[in-house]
Amino acid sequence: MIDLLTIFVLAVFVGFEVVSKVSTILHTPLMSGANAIHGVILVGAILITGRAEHALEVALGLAAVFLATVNVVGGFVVTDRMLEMFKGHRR
Amino acid sequence: MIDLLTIFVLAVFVGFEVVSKVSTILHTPLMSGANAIHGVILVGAILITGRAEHALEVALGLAAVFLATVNVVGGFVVTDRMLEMFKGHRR
Amino acid sequence: MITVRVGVPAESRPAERRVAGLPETVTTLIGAGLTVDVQAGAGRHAHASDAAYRAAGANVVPDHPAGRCEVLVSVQPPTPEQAACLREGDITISFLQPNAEPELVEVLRANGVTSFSLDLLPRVTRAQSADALSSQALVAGYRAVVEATRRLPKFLPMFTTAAGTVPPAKVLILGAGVAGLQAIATARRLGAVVEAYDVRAAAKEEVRSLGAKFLELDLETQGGVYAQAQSEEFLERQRQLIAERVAASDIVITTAAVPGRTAPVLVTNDMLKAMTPGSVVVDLAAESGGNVAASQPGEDTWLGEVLVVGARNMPSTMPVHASRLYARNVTNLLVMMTADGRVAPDLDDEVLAGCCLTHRGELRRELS
Amino acid sequence: MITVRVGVPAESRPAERRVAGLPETVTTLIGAGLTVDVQAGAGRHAHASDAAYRAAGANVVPDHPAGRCEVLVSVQPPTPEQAACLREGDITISFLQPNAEPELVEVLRANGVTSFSLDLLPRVTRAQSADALSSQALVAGYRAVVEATRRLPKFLPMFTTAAGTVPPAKVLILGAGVAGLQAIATARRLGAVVEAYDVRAAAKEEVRSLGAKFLELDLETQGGVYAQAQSEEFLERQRQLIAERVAASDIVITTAAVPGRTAPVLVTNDMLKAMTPGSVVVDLAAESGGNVAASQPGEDTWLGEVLVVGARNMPSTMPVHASRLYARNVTNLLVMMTADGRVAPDLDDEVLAGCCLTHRGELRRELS
Amino acid sequence: MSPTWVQLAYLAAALCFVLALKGLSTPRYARAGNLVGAAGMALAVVTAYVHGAVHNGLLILVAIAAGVAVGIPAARSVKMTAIPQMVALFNGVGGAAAALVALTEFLEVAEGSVLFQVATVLTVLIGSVSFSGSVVTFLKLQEVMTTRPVLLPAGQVVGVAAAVASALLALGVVLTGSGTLLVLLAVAGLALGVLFVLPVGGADVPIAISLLNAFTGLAVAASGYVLANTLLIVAGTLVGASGTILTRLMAQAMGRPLTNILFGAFKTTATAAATGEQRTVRSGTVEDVAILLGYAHSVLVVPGYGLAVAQAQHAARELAQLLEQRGIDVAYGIHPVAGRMPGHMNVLLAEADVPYEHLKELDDVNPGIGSVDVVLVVGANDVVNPGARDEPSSPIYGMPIFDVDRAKAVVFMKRSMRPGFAGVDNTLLYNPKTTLLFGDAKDSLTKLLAAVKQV
Amino acid sequence: MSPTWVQLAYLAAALCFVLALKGLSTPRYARAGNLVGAAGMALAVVTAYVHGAVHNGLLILVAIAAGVAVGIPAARSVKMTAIPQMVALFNGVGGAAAALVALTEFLEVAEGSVLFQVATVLTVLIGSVSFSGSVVTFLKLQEVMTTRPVLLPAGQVVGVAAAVASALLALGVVLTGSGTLLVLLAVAGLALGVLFVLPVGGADVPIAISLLNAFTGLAVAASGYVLANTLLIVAGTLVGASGTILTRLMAQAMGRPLTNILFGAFKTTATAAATGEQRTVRSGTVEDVAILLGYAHSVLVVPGYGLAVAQAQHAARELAQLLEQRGIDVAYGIHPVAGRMPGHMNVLLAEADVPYEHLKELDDVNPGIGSVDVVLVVGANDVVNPGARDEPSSPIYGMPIFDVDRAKAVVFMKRSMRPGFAGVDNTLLYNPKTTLLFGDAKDSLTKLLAAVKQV
Ligand SMILES: NC(=O)c1ccc[n+]([C@@H]2O[C@H](COP(=O)([O-])OP(=O)(O)OC[C@H]3O[C@@H](n4cnc5c(N)ncnc54)[C@H](OP(=O)(O)O)[C@@H]3O)[C@@H](O)[C@H]2O)c1
Ligand SMILES: NC(=O)c1ccc[n+]([C@@H]2O[C@H](COP(=O)([O-])OP(=O)(O)OC[C@H]3O[C@@H](n4cnc5c(N)ncnc54)[C@H](OP(=O)(O)O)[C@@H]3O)[C@@H](O)[C@H]2O)c1
Ligand SMILES: NC(=O)c1ccc[n+]([C@@H]2O[C@H](COP(=O)([O-])OP(=O)(O)OC[C@H]3O[C@@H](n4cnc5c(N)ncnc54)[C@H](O)[C@@H]3O)[C@@H](O)[C@H]2O)c1
Ligand SMILES: NC(=O)c1ccc[n+]([C@@H]2O[C@H](COP(=O)([O-])OP(=O)(O)OC[C@H]3O[C@@H](n4cnc5c(N)ncnc54)[C@H](O)[C@@H]3O)[C@@H](O)[C@H]2O)c1
Repeated sequence: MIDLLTIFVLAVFVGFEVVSKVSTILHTPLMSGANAIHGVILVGAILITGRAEHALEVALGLAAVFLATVNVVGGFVVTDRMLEMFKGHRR
Repeated sequence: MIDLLTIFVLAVFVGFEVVSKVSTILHTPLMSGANAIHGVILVGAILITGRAEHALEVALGLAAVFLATVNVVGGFVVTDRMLEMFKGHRR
Repeated sequence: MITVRVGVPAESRPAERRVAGLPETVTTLIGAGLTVDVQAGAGRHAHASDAAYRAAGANVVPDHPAGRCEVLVSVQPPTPEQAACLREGDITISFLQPNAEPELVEVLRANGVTSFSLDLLPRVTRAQSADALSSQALVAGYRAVVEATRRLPKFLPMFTTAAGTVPPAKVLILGAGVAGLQAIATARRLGAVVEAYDVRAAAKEEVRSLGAKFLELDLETQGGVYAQAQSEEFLERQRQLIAERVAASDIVITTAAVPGRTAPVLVTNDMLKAMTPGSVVVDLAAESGGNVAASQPGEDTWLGEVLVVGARNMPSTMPVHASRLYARNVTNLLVMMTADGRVAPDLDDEVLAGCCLTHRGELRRELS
Repeated sequence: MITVRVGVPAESRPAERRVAGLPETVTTLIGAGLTVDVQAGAGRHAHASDAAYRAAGANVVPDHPAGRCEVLVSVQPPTPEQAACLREGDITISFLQPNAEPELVEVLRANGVTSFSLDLLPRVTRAQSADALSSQALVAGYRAVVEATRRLPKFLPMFTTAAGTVPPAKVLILGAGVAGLQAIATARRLGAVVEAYDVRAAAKEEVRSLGAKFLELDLETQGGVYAQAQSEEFLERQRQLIAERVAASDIVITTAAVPGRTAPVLVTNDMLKAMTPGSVVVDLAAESGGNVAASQPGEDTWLGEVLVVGARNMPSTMPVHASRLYARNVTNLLVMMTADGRVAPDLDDEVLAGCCLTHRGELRRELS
Repeated sequence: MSPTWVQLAYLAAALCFVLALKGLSTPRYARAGNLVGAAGMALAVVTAYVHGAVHNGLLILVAIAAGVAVGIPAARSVKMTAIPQMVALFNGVGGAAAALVALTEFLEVAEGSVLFQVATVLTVLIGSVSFSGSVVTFLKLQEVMTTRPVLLPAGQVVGVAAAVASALLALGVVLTGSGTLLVLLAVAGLALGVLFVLPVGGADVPIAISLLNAFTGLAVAASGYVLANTLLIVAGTLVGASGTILTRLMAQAMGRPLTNILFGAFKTTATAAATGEQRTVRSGTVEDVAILLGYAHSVLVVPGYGLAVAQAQHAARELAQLLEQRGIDVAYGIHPVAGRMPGHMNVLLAEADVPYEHLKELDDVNPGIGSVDVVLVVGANDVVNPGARDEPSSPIYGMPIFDVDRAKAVVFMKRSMRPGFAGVDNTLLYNPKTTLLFGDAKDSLTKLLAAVKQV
Repeated sequence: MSPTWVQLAYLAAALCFVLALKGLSTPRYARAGNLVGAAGMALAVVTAYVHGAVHNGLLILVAIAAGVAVGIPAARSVKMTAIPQMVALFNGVGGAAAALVALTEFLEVAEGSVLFQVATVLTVLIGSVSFSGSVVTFLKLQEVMTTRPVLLPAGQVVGVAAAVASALLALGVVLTGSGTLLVLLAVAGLALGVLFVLPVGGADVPIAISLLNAFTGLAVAASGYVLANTLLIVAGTLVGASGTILTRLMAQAMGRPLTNILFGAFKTTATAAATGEQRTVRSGTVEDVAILLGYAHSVLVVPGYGLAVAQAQHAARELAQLLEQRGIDVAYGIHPVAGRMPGHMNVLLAEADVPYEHLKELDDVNPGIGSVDVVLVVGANDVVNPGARDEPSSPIYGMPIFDVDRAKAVVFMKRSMRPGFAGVDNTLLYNPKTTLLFGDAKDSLTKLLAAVKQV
């Protein structure tokens, strides 16, 4: 558990540091990208559904899988669209 | 073990990120400060000496404790001296 | 339809080197459907040859065009004799200076001439393109500095050299209207240290907007507002301030005119005596009475070792561009009253009404 | 010990308004242990009164001090008559212009006078504080622009106004030595668009260092090096380039002198004819033969509608500061040869040797 | 414990996420970063499926397919302007998913440690707050409901009550392990989310979304504790941390302290906008303008008297030069009567060494002004007032102006809403194309210079 | 497994280390960072002692006391100029300690997993490389041995041989678990370290130290695996990672690719310095100069012809203004013959609107020049050449100069080592007080402006 805590603390630092110098223009894409990443809950959803046995659990789990998938794919696609403006621009 | 690996990877990131924008004038103090930090091997030295039983082990351990202590205290003190120029200056 | 004929005379008054029309404005007028007669030699000082006028489409005529054209545009007003040739309904545009020329005004009125004076043009936004007072003040302000610089036996800019350092000249501008502001800008360009003074409230910011120092009378203390502009204390404090700054200056340029009135005397002979020998004072208001007691229009006067330059028709010292700006102003005003080749001033229009002096036998302004 | 006496005459040559000593340099000389005699009225054009000289410690003497002082410092050289009064061993410092004054030089030599000419001062680093050619060229370059500006019937700066836009004047400077560079700087300050030309290799960078455009002859193509400076092709290309740029300019200022020789003619009458009417040409080299074919020293000449100003003693048009710089130069040179109140020029010194013309009856330079 | 290969795959995925965030922080690598993130996600999902979908494999596939079928078209078809609300929605469903996962796990696991229960409670609570909050922001942005701050009567009291109820319920779950209480907690969370977002006003909604995004990240991290899954912990924490920082940065960029946005319930900060009667003006930040400029192809600077007052000529020239160095076309529009004397602008710009060729007049500029990306009005006012062109009743009617209202965007630098010399109100200030940058022109330009360098 | 409180204490210490590094990266928080690091260290050591010193407690205390007794005076008394070699030494003993720890643990533990053995091998190897390498760098910097690159005959062959031997020994330890082999490995590591540092030349030694520092960090991290101690892993990794980045940054700042330094064995990159015969010049980076300026109290700008050539007058004024805004006194020293015409600098600075009051002449400046913190020589040369004052044989002897060599520090901006107008070499360039900033003056000033804003 302490190891997980260590991981948590380090991840907090990484999260802070990585983002701390972002330019204003990237605020929204970055938010959207981060949004897609927390769609990783899909992994959790798959895992619980994968071992669920009662119908209720399966139903809840499948709902979670569905929602998380929407989060993941929607998130990445929308982010990519936002970032199209950086394509082929000078600098 | 994988947790330790995760910790390692995250620590690498933190190490990279934290330092990546340092200004030239701080290169030497930063190196020196980092140098003091790896003196944390003192902890390891204490631990092994604390459970050592054979004379050889004790001797080696004590040598390690001694050397690590030199690293730690010397490192921090020297760093502080280097940083004196930043003391009491405006801003 | 017979086209309307615009006449541009060669200026005949002394010291006048400008002209009210140039080949480029001839083109504009012809474009507006008018015909233009230019008196031979009209552009000689402005380096516009008769050939150039002809090339632009004008008729070059040998004599003063008064009486042979419907519109007469000039810089100086016609003489009473020339005005006598004008017919009822003819239009004339010039700097009429009505207060100085009551006789001429009477001729114009009596003949039923519609006369416009650029002196009287309302300074509203819409009239700016015809504002000859501004455009000529621009020239005057610039030239005042050029003339002062030429007469100053010193540098304007600072120089640090192997033979020692020459400090920058100190220039004082009194009156920060259009001419004063331009004088500030020009002197600053040449590297002088410039300060200026004016009674107008907005002048302070305007002077500073050119990077110069504004001189303030420390009178705010009395209840937070400036003292009455004409109060005795105000005038006394103003005198003190000016005396002190004049004494410290290498060049003084005065531009403080009060429209339609005699200019106030701001610089007395006593003040001049306190100046460093070799200093130069240019009085742009010399013709309207003078801001400098010692100034004579058109003359350089030595007062001790201080040179006082009384300006006379300063814009005429730079006739090409002064004429260019003036001709465009006049043309813009004329175009404003022209539609379809007919010149029909609408005297309900605030701008035209403002600068119309006589119309159909009526004098539309009080003279003073 | 009798102190050495330095004499400062009132300049007597025509058009000379400078003076070789001012109250401030009198103070310096007295500080160096010398005595100073100043001829009455010497500083009148430089606005330095006899009283001021006296206050600084000088003796004001009624006559030319030649023969009554050991050192004679002046701007223009003494006349042969004045020089005849000088005694053996006396020292004189001035712009001797030896080539123009063979008679004077002979008198100086014959009398055993030690004469220094500031024309000949070596332009090494150490001599800079005495370099009167530089300091006076500074004045000349600045004044050339002032005089041209005054005569130009147009603005130098650009103005966007309600009466239209006036474009900036185009100024061409030929010869970018000290005077030329200063002319560039002054014209740029006034807002003109400036371009310049010079044959010196370093001039290109120097011109650009003032923000002006340098005109280049496109001759590099031939093997990567410039054509021989005097080759026919070079001269022809130079003529073409100058003709083209002269025609496009409102003001041309020429400063191209070749030390000790007649100035090259750079601007021909044909070139002038292509200029816009009203343009102004100032020839600073007019006195040494002229860079402009039509120029006459000290005169304004109209060539068609182009005004050609032949400069004559340009620094004298600004006597206060020109005198200040010159007086300091002379004083610096004099102090260089003074120790403990004794004036003893060490002719092994490169600087003094370089500008010494006659000494102990010897002529130390070839005249041409 | 999962097998090593699974853990390694998760670690690799976590690494991808870090790199993704890093990439997304620099314009040049932003797209690549997003792709790396997607790749990491694919790896993680496939691993989870192969290793963890012991049962219900097909159902899971179907659910995933459904999610893809919904998510991709939604993301593809949404209009650029509607993207923020889309992001809000995606964020909401993520939060919901996290809550569901924790709930399900809670049901599956008979008895957990205290830590497990705490983590579960947190996941469910934060997940539901994030979900309902996101839905409300979506509705606001979509203008289904008002964008203005909604202040419920006694809103604060209700809010505090809901918070206290949630806390009690959470405690209850941890103490009793009751599933019912957990469901109630979820409901309380939903209510909290709504209450939290309702008072946030229009312009601040994106900041709220960003905060909710960080919340979802935390919920995911907490669910990682629930499932003892390192990947979820790392990824969730990354998003939580970076989202928090990002929220702060966004609030700073808009010049609004975070607390104001969330709890200030809009104490209408009496800005200059208030003087503009009913008409609204849009005032921007230096960063906004910097980006506008940084990505423009052509910029027109229109200086006026304010440039002179501020003596901002040097700053203006510096900015223009910087833009030029980036390949942007820059020109200065010099109006015949800008300033207070003829040629006022000429004098100033010559002093700042602006090349004459860059100075353009009315006739040079107006015909092509439609293709100018950004007009920077620096302390000018009357000379760009469309009233002079359009309103015959205006005292300045008839004066020619720069038709900057026809350009693509206008940035207006002045200190206040006060009119210029002519004393006439300027309709350009209220034009939706216009961004106001209040402050002394020199100040603003200097800041802008620094900001553009960072774009 | 250690008890939870111990682990938490370790975690707190690790956190302190992260914060320490973060602090050390910004001037403002550098000192605080160092203190935080020291606090973390104290926490960690006390924890380790209380929890882990089951035996030999007193001996350990004595060893620590001895270490303190040696370390503190050494660190206190060392001269500022000798600090780099001190750091090298501290680094070396750290590496040795790590090797010893791993060795001892290896002896204590009868049988370990493969991972344990790999970690041990790495710790011992890297630790000894770091130790011997550091000792050599110390000797070089202390000038006990030559600072020039030492190229052993067949050095490369020997190096490769040592590396191969180490690899084989390492494999042997892992396969056989033999303590003897491990000791041999340590010896091989010592040899490797020496071979590694010998070819590094004088100026590059600090970079080598930084790299060895990173190595020690890695050794500590590896020892963390040996002891299964998270703190050692985290702290060691932090140092390893940051040290690596730092090494790269340092190499970049000196304009030398890392590989060149380490393996290039000095293919004398023909820099400008080479033209200065034996004398060395110190060229700095824009950041160095920015910090110098940012922490100065008074700055004198001495412009010369180069300022004019670069047309850098505006940039110079901007920089000066920025410094003034920070409360730094700024003046311009105008030399009578700076530039190429009388008053050249006046013209330029007036154009840039530098107030006349800021222009100082020789006599204003020289008397007080000793108290000027930084002189910024912008494209001037002859006018600050001490030869004009000190060397009667110099062609410019006798010209008055700005005695900038008497100021506390000089920054020289020019494009090359070429002399000025007079064609005379300038001894000021080789003055140890002088930092050269090569490049076009306008460029350099512009960059400096940006850099100062970030200080
Ligand atoms: N050129 C001439 O010859 C002449 C002569 C006389 C009159 N005029 C008249 O002057 C006007 C010129 O138009 P314009 O557009 O140049 O000027 P304007 O209409 O007077 O507008 C100037 C604007 O600058 C702003 N400002 C003032 N100080 C500032 C500062 N320090 N920083 C930022 N903004 C500042 C003011 O707004 P805030 O107060 O909100 O900052 C004001 O709105 C015309 O109406 C013209 O007719 C011209
Ligand atoms: N003022 C006068 O009247 C006058 C007249 C004639 C001669 N002089 C002589 O000129 C000299 C003036 O001294 P100074 O110190 O001003 O100039 P300087 O000694 O000529 O030195 C100028 C320096 O500027 C550097 N430089 C040139 N272009 C540059 C650029 N774009 N960016 C950065 N640096 C640049 C050059 O070095 P790099 O090439 O390495 O960049 C050079 O070392 C004196 O020797 C004086 O006697 C003066
Ligand atoms: N509406 C427009 O677009 C427009 C156009 C041009 C000028 N103007 C304004 O008209 C005003 C006057 O311009 P002008 O140049 O024709 O003025 P002017 O020639 O009538 O007077 C020159 C200046 O002298 C000042 N003055 C008068 N008495 C003085 C005294 N005793 N001491 C000191 N100063 C004194 C005046 O205040 C004025 O500024 C200015 O404010 C100018 O901005 C407006
Ligand atoms: N050593 C010093 O400190 C010092 C001091 C002052 C001047 N100088 C140098 O002396 C040089 C000459 O200065 P000056 O003003 O006395 O020169 P000058 O008056 O003798 O000549 C003026 C300029 O005209 C140019 N010129 C000559 N013939 C020309 C032609 N046919 N076409 C075009 N240009 C022509 C010359 O190259 C020169 O630049 C300059 O380089 C100046 O920098 C050096």
